[in-house]
Amino acid sequence: MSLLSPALRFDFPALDQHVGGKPLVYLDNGATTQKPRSVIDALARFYERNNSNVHRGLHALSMRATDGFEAARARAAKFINAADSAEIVFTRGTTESVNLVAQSWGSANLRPGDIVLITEMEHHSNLVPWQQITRQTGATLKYVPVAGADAEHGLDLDALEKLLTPQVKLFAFTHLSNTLGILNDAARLCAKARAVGALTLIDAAQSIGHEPIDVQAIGCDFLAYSGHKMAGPTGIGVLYGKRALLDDMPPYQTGGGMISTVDWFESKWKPAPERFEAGTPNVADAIALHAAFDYLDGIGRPAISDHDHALAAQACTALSELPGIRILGPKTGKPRAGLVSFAFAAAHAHDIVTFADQDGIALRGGHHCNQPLMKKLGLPSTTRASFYVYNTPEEIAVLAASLRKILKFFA
Amino acid sequence: MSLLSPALRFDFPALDQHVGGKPLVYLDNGATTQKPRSVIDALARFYERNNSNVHRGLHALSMRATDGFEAARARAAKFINAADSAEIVFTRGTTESVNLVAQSWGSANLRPGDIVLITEMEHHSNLVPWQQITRQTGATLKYVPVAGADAEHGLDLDALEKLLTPQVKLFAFTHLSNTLGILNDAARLCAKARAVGALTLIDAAQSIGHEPIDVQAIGCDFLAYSGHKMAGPTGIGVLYGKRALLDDMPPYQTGGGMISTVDWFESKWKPAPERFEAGTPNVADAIALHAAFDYLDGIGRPAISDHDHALAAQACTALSELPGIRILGPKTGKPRAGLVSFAFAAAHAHDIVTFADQDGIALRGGHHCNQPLMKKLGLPSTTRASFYVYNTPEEIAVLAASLRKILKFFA
Amino acid sequence: MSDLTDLYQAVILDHNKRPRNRGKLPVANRVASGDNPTCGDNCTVYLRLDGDRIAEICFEGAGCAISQASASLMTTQIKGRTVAEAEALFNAFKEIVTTGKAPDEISDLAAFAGVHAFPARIKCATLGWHAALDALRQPPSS
Amino acid sequence: MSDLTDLYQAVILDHNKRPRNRGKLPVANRVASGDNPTCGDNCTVYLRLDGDRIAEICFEGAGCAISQASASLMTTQIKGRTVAEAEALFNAFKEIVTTGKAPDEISDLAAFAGVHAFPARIKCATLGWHAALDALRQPPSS
Ligand SMILES: Cc1ncc(COP(=O)(O)O)c(C=O)c1O
Ligand SMILES: Cc1ncc(COP(=O)(O)O)c(C=O)c1O
Repeated sequence: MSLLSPALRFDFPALDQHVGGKPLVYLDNGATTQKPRSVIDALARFYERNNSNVHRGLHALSMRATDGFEAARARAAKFINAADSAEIVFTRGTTESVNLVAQSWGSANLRPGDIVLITEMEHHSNLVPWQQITRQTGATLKYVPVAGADAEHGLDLDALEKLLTPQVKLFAFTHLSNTLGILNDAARLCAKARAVGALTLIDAAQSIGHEPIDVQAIGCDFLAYSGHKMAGPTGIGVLYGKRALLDDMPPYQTGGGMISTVDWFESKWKPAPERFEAGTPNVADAIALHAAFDYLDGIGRPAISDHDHALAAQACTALSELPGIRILGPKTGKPRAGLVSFAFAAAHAHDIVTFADQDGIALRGGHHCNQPLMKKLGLPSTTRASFYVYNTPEEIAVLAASLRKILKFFA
Repeated sequence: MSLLSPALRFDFPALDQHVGGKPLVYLDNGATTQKPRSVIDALARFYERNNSNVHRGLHALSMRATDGFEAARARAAKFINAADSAEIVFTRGTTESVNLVAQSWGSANLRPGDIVLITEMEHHSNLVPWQQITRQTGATLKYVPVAGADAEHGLDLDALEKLLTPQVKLFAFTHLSNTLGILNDAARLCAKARAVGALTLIDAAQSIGHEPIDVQAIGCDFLAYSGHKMAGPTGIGVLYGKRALLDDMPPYQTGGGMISTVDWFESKWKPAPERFEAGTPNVADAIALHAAFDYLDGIGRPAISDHDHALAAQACTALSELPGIRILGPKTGKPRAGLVSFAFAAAHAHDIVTFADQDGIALRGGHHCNQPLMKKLGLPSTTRASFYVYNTPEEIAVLAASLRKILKFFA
Repeated sequence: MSDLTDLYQAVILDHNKRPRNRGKLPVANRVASGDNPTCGDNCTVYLRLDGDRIAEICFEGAGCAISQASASLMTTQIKGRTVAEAEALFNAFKEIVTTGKAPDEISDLAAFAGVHAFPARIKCATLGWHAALDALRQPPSS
Repeated sequence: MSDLTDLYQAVILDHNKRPRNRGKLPVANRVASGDNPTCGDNCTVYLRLDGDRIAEICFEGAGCAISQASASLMTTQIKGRTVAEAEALFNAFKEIVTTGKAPDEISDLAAFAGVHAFPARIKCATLGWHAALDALRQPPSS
């Protein structure tokens, strides 16, 4: 596993600053990544040259904006190897993408007796929407358990076998757990679900910018992600859905742009993806997301994955020497994706984050939108360090030294 | 009615370009406005310096991002004189704001027998969501008619009196019609609705960047608008709602950020506005919207309104001399807000827009998301010129000359 | 307006002003409509299919010069042709409006070659054709 | 770590390591809980109100040093006081953590003045206080 060139750092203007008098060590990439110059420039350039509304205009700027927006859609399709750009719906982010499927597909397809299966490691954004729609439709929500620390908190695959009955209409799971650092075998999980006739939705929020993803190879029906976690801007994300499914689903939001005809008391919808994009879309951020796809593919996603995994492994090794540390997920030395979350008896996550901030280190502490899982693991909160293309082994050394100092303070 | 300084034009980088060899004359402001340098810079600056996720972080960047996001909310409250920043919910735009109220408030409050009243001049985005929720709940949708051309296509206020019965639970109407150029008397309409106990929702998409708006003086319960139509970025908008109403409404989208506690089968929500902002919000664009509020208030909204109205009046006068023209809305010489839409028997709107584009003029042709109204008026489409702070009387002369040429071509 | 004289060729202006075969066709045994919801353009094609041959054809509708002229020209081109010939002509026409290149043997339809420079208008140019093809593929109406 | 020694004063570290009045209070006639959902911090306050006076008070909970130390210190400060006095103290405390300025007559609570430089932590510092005040305002439990 090899690391990326440290020169990548210079592509990201925000990294070139000091915090608390120390060079910024940004390790909060699980929450949101920094943006390369090319993405910021694409955004500014759109507003400086091509800004216009899309779809309905025939003048030069409007045609340029439409072309740019649709080129972003085609690029998004290519980024995950979707068969057709009509399978790409632009949303605000992962949360909206999941809500869209839960409400649109769920309200049309779920009945009492049906089961929606999710896992105990889901982020609230791939959990609460399923609570809501199962309650609304009378369907049942079930969880694939997360195993104990000995089993490295992986999904309990034996339990999954038993849970996957023909009543399961949809299996929604995270590709990469934002708390555990576990990368689930998405293709295998989808194959199992398909065997009982269940559809699959993958929450790719944490994986999209870090791991190669091919939706056709994985065989999922839906996939959701956010641009801001993959070097893109806030306010834009994607729902991938198989075309036949999307075309059969009722609209989610309604209004301009998604209708084919409107009469006083009746309206007809455009086909997907427009059907699911009511109102003026976030044109500028979609176009900036295009630049993010290009940036990441310029590095190469296998290389990014190697880099992130290598740093996480190094971090695990360095941190495992700290007194009283409890590291979640894969054991030190075992494969793990690009983040590590950990807890100490002696110091609470918030105190650690506040102290680390004084050393210029951006960490995240809390329940990471995994409240029920944290309760199950008996932890009120953890501290998380999450890595991206610009992080370096030197930064891990800074982190380890800072943590050591903090533990002394609270000892 | 006086005009703004033509020097304002230099604040908008996109205006400094040629289209078809001619200087750009951007008259498609009803679709989206151009953005001043200060807004573009605010966006870039956020990503260059302060980019981070909000709310849940304790490190420096996250605190800066949170402060910036919440300052934008407070500024949004001030912009419309809301009593409390908790009354400002950030959405993608007008369409999402209306959908939020229709689904959240509507599903909790509408029953068979209840009436939702809207008007015949609504944009699809303030029409189709009400078709949907009345159908879902068994409530009835009714329309306040638009009067004929003699009555300048205004709302039929006599009919409104009759329609406003105690069964009306909500009256939703546009503040400024995007096709007719009519500015409705929002305070008066809200008072009438209040008299029968109906709530009010104002679609301020067209008015927010053009007219002074004080929600407390108007007395509305909800108000919806988009940032991109008021010099702000795409992908961000606002729902204003009275606090007591918002706090009583069930969530719309669910997921991270809007929950107070999540258990396996039950969750509790934060109060408004967070309750309605599931997932990572569009932080950067909210912060850029802040710059747009400042920019517009720097000019002064009464001055902007004067400027836009004066240009529209000049355009009406100039265009009314064209052979066979039919101008919608207020008669030439009567007060009208900053847009004019018109039709010719001899030339279709799309041909006009295509021809005008060759003269560097950006116009919009079509049904303007008002299909049922256009059908009622017996027009398949109109051409619309809509004005903003940077437009000038010279541009109106360019428009009139171009239209004259086009009419000759098709004569 | 250099590009525009390419787009709005004399043939097109002529068909726009004096549309051929415009109106209802009482003896039609196939009818189909199409619309371009983003524009508000619409077109209804009535035709009488006699065996495999388009014996008569008319259209109605409203829309821009491109859509109306194209529908008008379309009726003159496919009247008397077989279904297969009409489909082949539509394919040739689509080629013309998307690439701007017209084969030598195609005459009047080549007037629409200028459309390729205005991608947003391709839908206008093909509106009538789509309605006609839909009509041809429908089961007979009585 | 200059600011941090302001934030994590000796008093706070001491209360965090050796919390006072920690645990359940079997004789409580008022109980209330608070949590800081964004953090996962929580605090439950048990107290026995004797007429208008806080006769006994205990707390339980988990969270950061600031929230736990603050809850602990709070119990020592309001025990034996009247409801009105407790409310006045809370107001003084809120003033300290938001402005960083402590009136002369207030001693231990002034240790939390450093919190004002960390606005995100104000909620931590007031968590136990909010629970206590909620408990005081509740109808008696039996
Ligand atoms: C009156 C009116 N309402 C609603 C909308 C919809 O706004 P958006 O597309 O930004 O959601 C528009 C603009 O298209 C409008 O003009
Ligand atoms: C695994 C996972 N799912 C979903 C989300 C929600 O993404 P967003 O907040 O961008 O909608 C996140 C990020 O917070 C995440 O880590």
